[in-house]
Amino acid sequence: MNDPRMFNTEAYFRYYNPVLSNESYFKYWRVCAAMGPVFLAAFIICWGVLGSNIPPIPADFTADQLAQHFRTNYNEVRAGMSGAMLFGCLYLPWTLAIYKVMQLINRNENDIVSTLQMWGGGLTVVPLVTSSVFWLTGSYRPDELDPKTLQMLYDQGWLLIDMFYFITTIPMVCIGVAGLTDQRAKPLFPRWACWYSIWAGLSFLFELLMPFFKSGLFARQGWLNFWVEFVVWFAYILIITFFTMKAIPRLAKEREEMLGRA
Amino acid sequence: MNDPRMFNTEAYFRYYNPVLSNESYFKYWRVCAAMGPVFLAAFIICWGVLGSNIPPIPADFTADQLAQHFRTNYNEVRAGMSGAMLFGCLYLPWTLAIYKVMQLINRNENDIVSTLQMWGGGLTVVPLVTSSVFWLTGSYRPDELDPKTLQMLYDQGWLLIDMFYFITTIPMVCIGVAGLTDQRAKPLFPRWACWYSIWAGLSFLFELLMPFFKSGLFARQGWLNFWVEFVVWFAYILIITFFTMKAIPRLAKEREEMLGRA
Amino acid sequence: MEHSTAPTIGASRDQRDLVSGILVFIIADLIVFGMLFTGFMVDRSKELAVYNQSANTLDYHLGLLNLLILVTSGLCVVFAVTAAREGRLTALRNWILAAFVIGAGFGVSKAIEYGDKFAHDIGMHTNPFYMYYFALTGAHFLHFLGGMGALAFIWFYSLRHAGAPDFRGKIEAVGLYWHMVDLLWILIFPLLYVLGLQWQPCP
Amino acid sequence: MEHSTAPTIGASRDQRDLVSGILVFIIADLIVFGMLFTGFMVDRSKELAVYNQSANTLDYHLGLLNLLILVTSGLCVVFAVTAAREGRLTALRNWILAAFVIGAGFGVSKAIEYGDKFAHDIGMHTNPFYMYYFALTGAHFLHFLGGMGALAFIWFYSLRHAGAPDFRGKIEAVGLYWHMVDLLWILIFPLLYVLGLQWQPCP
Repeated sequence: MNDPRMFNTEAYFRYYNPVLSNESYFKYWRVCAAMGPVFLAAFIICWGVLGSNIPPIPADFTADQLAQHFRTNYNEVRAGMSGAMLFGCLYLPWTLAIYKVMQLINRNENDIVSTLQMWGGGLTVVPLVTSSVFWLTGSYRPDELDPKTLQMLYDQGWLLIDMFYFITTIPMVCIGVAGLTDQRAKPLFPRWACWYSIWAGLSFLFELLMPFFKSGLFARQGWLNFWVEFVVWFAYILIITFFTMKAIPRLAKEREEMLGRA
Repeated sequence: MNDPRMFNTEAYFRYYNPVLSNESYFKYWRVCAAMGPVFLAAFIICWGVLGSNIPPIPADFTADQLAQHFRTNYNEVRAGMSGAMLFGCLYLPWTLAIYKVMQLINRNENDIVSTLQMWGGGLTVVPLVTSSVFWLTGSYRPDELDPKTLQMLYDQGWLLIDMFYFITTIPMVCIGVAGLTDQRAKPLFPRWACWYSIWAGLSFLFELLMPFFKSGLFARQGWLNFWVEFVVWFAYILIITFFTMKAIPRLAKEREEMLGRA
Repeated sequence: MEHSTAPTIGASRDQRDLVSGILVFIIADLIVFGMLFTGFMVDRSKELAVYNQSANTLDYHLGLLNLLILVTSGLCVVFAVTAAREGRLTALRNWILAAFVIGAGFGVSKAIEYGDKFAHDIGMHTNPFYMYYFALTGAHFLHFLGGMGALAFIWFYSLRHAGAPDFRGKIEAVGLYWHMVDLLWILIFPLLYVLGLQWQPCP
Repeated sequence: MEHSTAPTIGASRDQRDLVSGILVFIIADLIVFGMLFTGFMVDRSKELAVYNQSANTLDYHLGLLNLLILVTSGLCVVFAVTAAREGRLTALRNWILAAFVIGAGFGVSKAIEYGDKFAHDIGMHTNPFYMYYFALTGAHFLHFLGGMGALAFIWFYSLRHAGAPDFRGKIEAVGLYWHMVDLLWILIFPLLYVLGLQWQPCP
């Protein structure tokens, strides 16, 4: 540390950027990180409750039962999907806040995993938002559409959001891997959170079985592929937000010390 | 070369980064590059063979013929699309490896083309994965869906994957353009590979005619718009992976020499 | 940057407590497997005949063989970890190699078993028992593959980095993981293979 | 960074062998056009009457005019490249300008021809002959536009960089490309315009 060359120069300029005050340096970081829980709350309300996706309409319902739902609750679904498509985009700023913190975890690492995290998280917006449009389409003219068409649209929304999981697995694994390289005495992301993140990402592989079942634990409404996997994902969002938030003041203090003695 | 100012400062810090050992600097590069062939093999098996997309079901099949296919092979299609949606995401790390190499091709060039490559390649994940959901939906309830609906779903998957080609053309042209600016006596990407990449990207323009035809060379199953274009794309993936892999140890050696005389 | 006390980011962790970290992974895994086992028992109680009948079609000799393979392989890893603690490098490597080679037998036996099922057109959709059968053994198989990868990794890693301060943590983490693979089979075996045998209780 | 022999990345390529590089582009293009020509001939043999009848509706005078235009324009480029080799800068620029202006005639004639077809409601779907007609001449037209862009580029480029060491390579690459555009028309013209005329052989 006594030798300036000890800095990874990339990280060096990330930290030691004397023109930027600490305030400017960390500006917007917290706002972006806070978008994670905002997204989660809004998504649970809009997509989950209003859109009747928590719990999902079972895959073994008949087309008529499903049509009944759309024809009764079309206004709730419209509102829910409009909200889900709006708030789903907040996954992006949240991802960016994590990216910023990840870049400073370990100055002896290159930025491959943080970049992959940003891309995977950014592209997660695609299934979150585009799957909603299928449900929204069903609720737009529920009386004119055939029950089988409504069923197809509802299926398609679920197949898209469930089966595009791997783009979300990539950032989850990346956060874990990057966090584990942390050399601090007290790491920014504790080891347990890193391992949880990796495990949670890999646990999504159970979704591979989802298209094969209409009922049981692997179906979209099944206890494993719905309740366990979505709770695991929601918990991941909260845990990572919490430690990202806690990391920001610590990084600010580190930088201040560094600037002070430069 | 004898004047340090001869370095583009950005490139200077990319290379001359004394804290990072060469091992750390190039960590994960090879793994990411290897995801290209992994993606290709998995995509051919899952999307192509299991999903009956190599060769495609002809566009001039009747709806009943197409429905027959879905109603017989639904389990293969489900498995294939589940795999395609997982492995399609590997286009992202592969793109990142190329991006890293491209940044070091020519230190007197800015990073516009490499950044465009990253964005185009990253967004290529979208058509690769989302088109699969249409085929998956068709295979989810093949007996309940109308043959015309199955036909529409199958058409839509093909129209999406074929007609979103330009997002893949952008990185192909960018790799070629960046590779041609290489000042090395033996360029990282040989000139022929660069010109092939540019040509291959532009050759996708034939897809412009795909929506107009149900049979013949321009249809989705046509010899030009399917066999030629997909082989051209697959070959591009292999060629670029090969030279990316070969570039990494050369860049490592260059960097070592540079650090040695710093 | 003159002489100064290093800020926190400079402090290197000598003990990378991989072990306590990987426990989270293992516990999360065991919770989900525990849920699957419970789901199996609950669903089984509803259709006892189907489950028992299907279970009888499984070859419990193969299941038992797999149990022995994994326990033996797990034992080799125990010896490897002990050797690592005592600094006996060659012994460590040989025990890891033994664990890997014996473990490979599990892959062979599983391939035979799956091949036999597919040859009889038995799949996940045959009945609920087989859904659980393929889900549990399949998920376990993926864990097994991960474990084999970890054994291979630690063997190659020991060639160059056996002296590194974090090596002990790494090998213990791999050992713990391998014991979990082992333990899961100890739970899967009686549930899938033995319960259905409907042994009569001794008089 | 004291005086030192430059490492490989510093070595500047005096001869940027653009020429050999662009040959890959040209060869790939010719392969695909070759496939299209073969496809045309194969499909034509199945419906000879339709193809010949449609071919007779084309104005082969326009096709021949286009041939002359492109060959003349190509000749100007040959003179331009020669001038570049001999260092005659003004001549070079004038020849490029001539190639461009003459080449522009091809665009005019093609616009007239396409306009006439559309006015008669003839499109790609009229029959297989017209599918090939529009595909081949359309793909060729895109190549022509690219070539015109390249001519314009090299003319402006010569204003400032004619002395650059890589200028020769660039102008030769442009020349090669323009000859390909030329050559393609020499192949397209007989296939589309002439074959259908069904000239009787001389007695």
